Amino acid sequence: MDPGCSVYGEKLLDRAGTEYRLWDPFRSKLAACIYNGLERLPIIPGSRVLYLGASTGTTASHVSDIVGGRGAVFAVEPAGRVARDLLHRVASRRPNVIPIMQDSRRPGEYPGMYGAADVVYADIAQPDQTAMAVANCKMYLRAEGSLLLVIKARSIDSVRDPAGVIREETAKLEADFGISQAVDLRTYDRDHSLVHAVYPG
Amino acid sequence: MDPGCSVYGEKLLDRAGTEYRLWDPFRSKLAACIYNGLERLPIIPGSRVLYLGASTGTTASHVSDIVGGRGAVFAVEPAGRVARDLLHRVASRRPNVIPIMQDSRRPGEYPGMYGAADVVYADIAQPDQTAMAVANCKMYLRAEGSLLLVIKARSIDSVRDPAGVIREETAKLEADFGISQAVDLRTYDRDHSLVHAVYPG
Amino acid sequence: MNRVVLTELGIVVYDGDKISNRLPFGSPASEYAAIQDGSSGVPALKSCLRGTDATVNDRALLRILRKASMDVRECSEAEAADIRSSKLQILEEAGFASGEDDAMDKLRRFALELSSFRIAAESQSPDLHIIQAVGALDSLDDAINAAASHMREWYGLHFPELESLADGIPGYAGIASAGRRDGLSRGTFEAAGYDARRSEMMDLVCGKSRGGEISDANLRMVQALAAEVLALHRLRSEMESHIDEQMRSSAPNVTAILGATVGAKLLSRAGSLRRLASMSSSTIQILGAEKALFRSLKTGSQPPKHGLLFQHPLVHSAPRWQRGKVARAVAAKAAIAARIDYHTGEPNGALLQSLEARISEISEKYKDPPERP
Amino acid sequence: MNRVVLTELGIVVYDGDKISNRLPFGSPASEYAAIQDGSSGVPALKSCLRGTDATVNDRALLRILRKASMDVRECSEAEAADIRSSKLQILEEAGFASGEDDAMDKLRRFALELSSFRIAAESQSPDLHIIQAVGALDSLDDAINAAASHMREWYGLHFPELESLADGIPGYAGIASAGRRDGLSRGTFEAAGYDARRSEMMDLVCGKSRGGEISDANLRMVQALAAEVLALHRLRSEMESHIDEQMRSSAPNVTAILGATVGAKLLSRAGSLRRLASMSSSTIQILGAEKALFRSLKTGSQPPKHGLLFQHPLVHSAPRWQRGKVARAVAAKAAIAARIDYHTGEPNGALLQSLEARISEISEKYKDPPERP
Repeated sequence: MDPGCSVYGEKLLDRAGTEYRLWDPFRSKLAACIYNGLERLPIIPGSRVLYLGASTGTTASHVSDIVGGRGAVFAVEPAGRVARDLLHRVASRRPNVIPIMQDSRRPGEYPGMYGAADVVYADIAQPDQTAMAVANCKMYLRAEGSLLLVIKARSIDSVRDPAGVIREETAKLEADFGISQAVDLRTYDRDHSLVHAVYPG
Repeated sequence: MDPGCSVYGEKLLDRAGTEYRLWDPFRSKLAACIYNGLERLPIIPGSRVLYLGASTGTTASHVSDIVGGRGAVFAVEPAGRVARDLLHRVASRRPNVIPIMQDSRRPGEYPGMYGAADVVYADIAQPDQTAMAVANCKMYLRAEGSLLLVIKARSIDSVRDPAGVIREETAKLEADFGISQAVDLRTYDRDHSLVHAVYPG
Repeated sequence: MNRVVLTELGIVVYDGDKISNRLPFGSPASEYAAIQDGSSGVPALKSCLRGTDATVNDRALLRILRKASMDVRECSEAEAADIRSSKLQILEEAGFASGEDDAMDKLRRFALELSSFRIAAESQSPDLHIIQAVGALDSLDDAINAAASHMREWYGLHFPELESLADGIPGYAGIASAGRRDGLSRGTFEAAGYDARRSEMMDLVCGKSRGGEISDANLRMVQALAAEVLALHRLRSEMESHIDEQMRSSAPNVTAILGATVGAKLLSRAGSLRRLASMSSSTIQILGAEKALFRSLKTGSQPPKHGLLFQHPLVHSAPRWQRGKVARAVAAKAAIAARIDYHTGEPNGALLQSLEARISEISEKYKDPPERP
Repeated sequence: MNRVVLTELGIVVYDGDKISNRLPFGSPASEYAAIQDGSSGVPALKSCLRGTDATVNDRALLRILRKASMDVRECSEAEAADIRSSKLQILEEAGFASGEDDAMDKLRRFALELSSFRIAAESQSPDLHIIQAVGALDSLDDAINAAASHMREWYGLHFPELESLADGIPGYAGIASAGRRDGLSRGTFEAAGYDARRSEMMDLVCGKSRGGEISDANLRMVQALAAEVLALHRLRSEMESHIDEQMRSSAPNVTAILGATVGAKLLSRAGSLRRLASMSSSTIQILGAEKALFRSLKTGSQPPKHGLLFQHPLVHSAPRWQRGKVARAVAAKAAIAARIDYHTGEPNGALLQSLEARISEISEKYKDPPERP
């Protein structure tokens, strides 16, 4: 979506006249998840993705490439230095990225957001990350839409056994979602998992 | 020789009205040598000792105690911060210590030195330490006097095997001295030996 | 019943299902932001609504209208959801955009501009400046200690006896600035801040000093170094006062519970007031002890009882066996204090009282050390 | 033939075995020291010896008498040994002491006083001051870098775009001192030392900056910090010039071979010029690489080829395979240079020439890299 521009130092390749960007699983958890066997990626061309915790936009830029011109990435990150990079290096250069400088705990206050999302992608390192993601889904995720939730064990409880933490967080989703798959991001990120859950609506 | 005053933090003990000072083998190589089995200590009450490399006076103060009021310690150390401590904390407080602020390579220029020495004690960390000690002995050591020479392997050659260095230095003495004993200062000082050699005169 | 709908591109007023008023924004991001921070008066909207009651979908706009004594209340969650899902149609209906594509385009441009404002506003946030000041303070301390140590050693070549007599950095620097020994008098020492007795001792040793002479060139450099030490020392004091002032003004509750210094350091470790306010009290308790924490996780040993919080007088002056409990109590109140400061900034006296009560409780209940097993 | 005997307490002149003149010292240590450093004229002795020849037991006294064109030569080693062993009797005979005990007592007091003088004199030795300056220089560098880093981050909240454009510490500090963005102009940037093109770019981004506002209080602190950075920078330059000057004057040969900076660092590592002068050339070669040396001794790997010496342009700009040889050559000349500087302080141009010749030789002989095995 932004030819000629490398967002985080990734390699740009030209194949048969089209530019491709190398997607680094050590830099992007979504790539790591795919490498580690995600069965179905719900993000497709045309998808409208609500991205909580977009950070400097590394993964968001790849999502932008996938969803293409008919899709949209609503990138949520609180105002700050990190958000500044997201704004200058990704959002302002890609017509399908809408930056929303806000805390993900306040989904009712997302200026620039409109309509429902097909996918909510949440990568927030906070103790209450799961509750936050669920609240956003209830407000914006369409029926049969997907939640891709990154669970970082140490942010939730730095002392407990990670596997236990991940099980517990996944259990919190069962009330409202159908758990499709949980992928361990080992090799690329220690004590992280990405859970794909489907929202019945 | 200086009651009530601790030179380097050593403990002062009172036994039957006389003050004694604890002689620490980790701080004083002469003490270490005695601990490690020196058979005969040529320093006795009344000895006149030429002490090359007296440093801050730790060992010199104990030698001063041993030789007592009828003995003398000619403490040689080049002018500098270390010599300042020797002067203020040991020499000025002990009537039997004569400070000589000079490089041991210039034995002809020891203002304050007089007569011959019964013992030359040399603890100088220099590559030419042995030659230095021998020159001083030839000028000041009386016949049948003793040389107590500390050999620090690393100062002489920092790369060679220490045992070999010590053997070689000891060999340099054989031309002019009878080797009485060589004591390894292990446990207290690594790669150091103290050689007791007797000067025929 | 009127329905006031604030959108990114303007305000729409509905009478039932019909649009009764449309108030587009000339500069959408600026005007929207002005409503969010309460600085806008929305006069046009107020005259539309005169004498009627209305529901409003945005809390900031609601506050502005309420302040003007208008009869308004928040719309229902159902209505808010409806607005969210039909945003594009509303914008087209209201004439703020020519069609859905145009609406999406305008919304994105709005988002870019508002984001830019918010980032700028965030970077003037007082807590960020406090964090900068704390970092600068630490570096100043390092610089002062290093420079003072060189100054003492260097001037000490000339006047070694001063080392043990002149404690304190500005005092020594004051003397060294004054030049050679032979130019120093009791007055110099007293001017440097030492009392009469100490000054007399210094004067005595000065006359009998065994230090060496110092050349003009070297003396000049030592005096320049001493002057620099004094300048750094002054700047450090100013920086500390500045931090104290700023903490009291922008984080009054954190300052009340932790004191300006410890509070500023915790703020610095957290990265911002927002982040500190989102931390659990157990995280705050060990902020600063991360190494010890990870070591305890690796080796299975006891986790640390306190991090930066140890610097709090209540914690380090408590008897050893009470410290963990005291740290926990302080951390709990600090977490609440941070949230109050982040959300409202209003001082709350009850917090400190409640903490003091808890500390007394701990010191009573655990008066005696635990028995050794 | 007269025999002149310099003792600690005075000068004795023997005619054969009889004492023909006795010249006691009023202040033994001072007068003895004055003879050693050549500042004494010994007029009384000179008149005693007028028209006669004599042997003298002390080289410093010999030099003084020779300068006055007196016919004197050094006494034999046998006589010197005799004087040393009968010192106490000589002192008693000459009436400088009342008996052997008195002589010993006076000698000790002499030794204490002379030692005090020598320590004082040593602490004014220029090399010690240079070492202090080198230490201060390093600390100043650390302080400047830390303070400048905070200054950039702090002012960067207000004017973030300046970070990538304003390289160099005094330049950035000059701009930050000037205050808020809206007060900056092309003139400010040029005054801070940037060229016309760069200043124009800065002016451009300044107008469109996305940084936040900065309060008066915070701005004041940032400006104070920037001012301090500039002051430290100035002091650093002065310190560097001072070291350069001092090195040229008190260690001209070391300076010629190593340059003032590397020379001063080696001096600092050695602890004094005396110590540097007593080091072997292989020790000098690896001064500064002690960690690497001990590691190689432990693990049996190759010892380091160079320590601080790597900072010498001749060493680090040589091709990799020549560096060990170059370092060895430089170290060899540096060792000689240190000895000359310690003993005479006279510059010796041949040293540098000889080093340059050797370097050319190395670069010719080993022009090509060694073949890989």
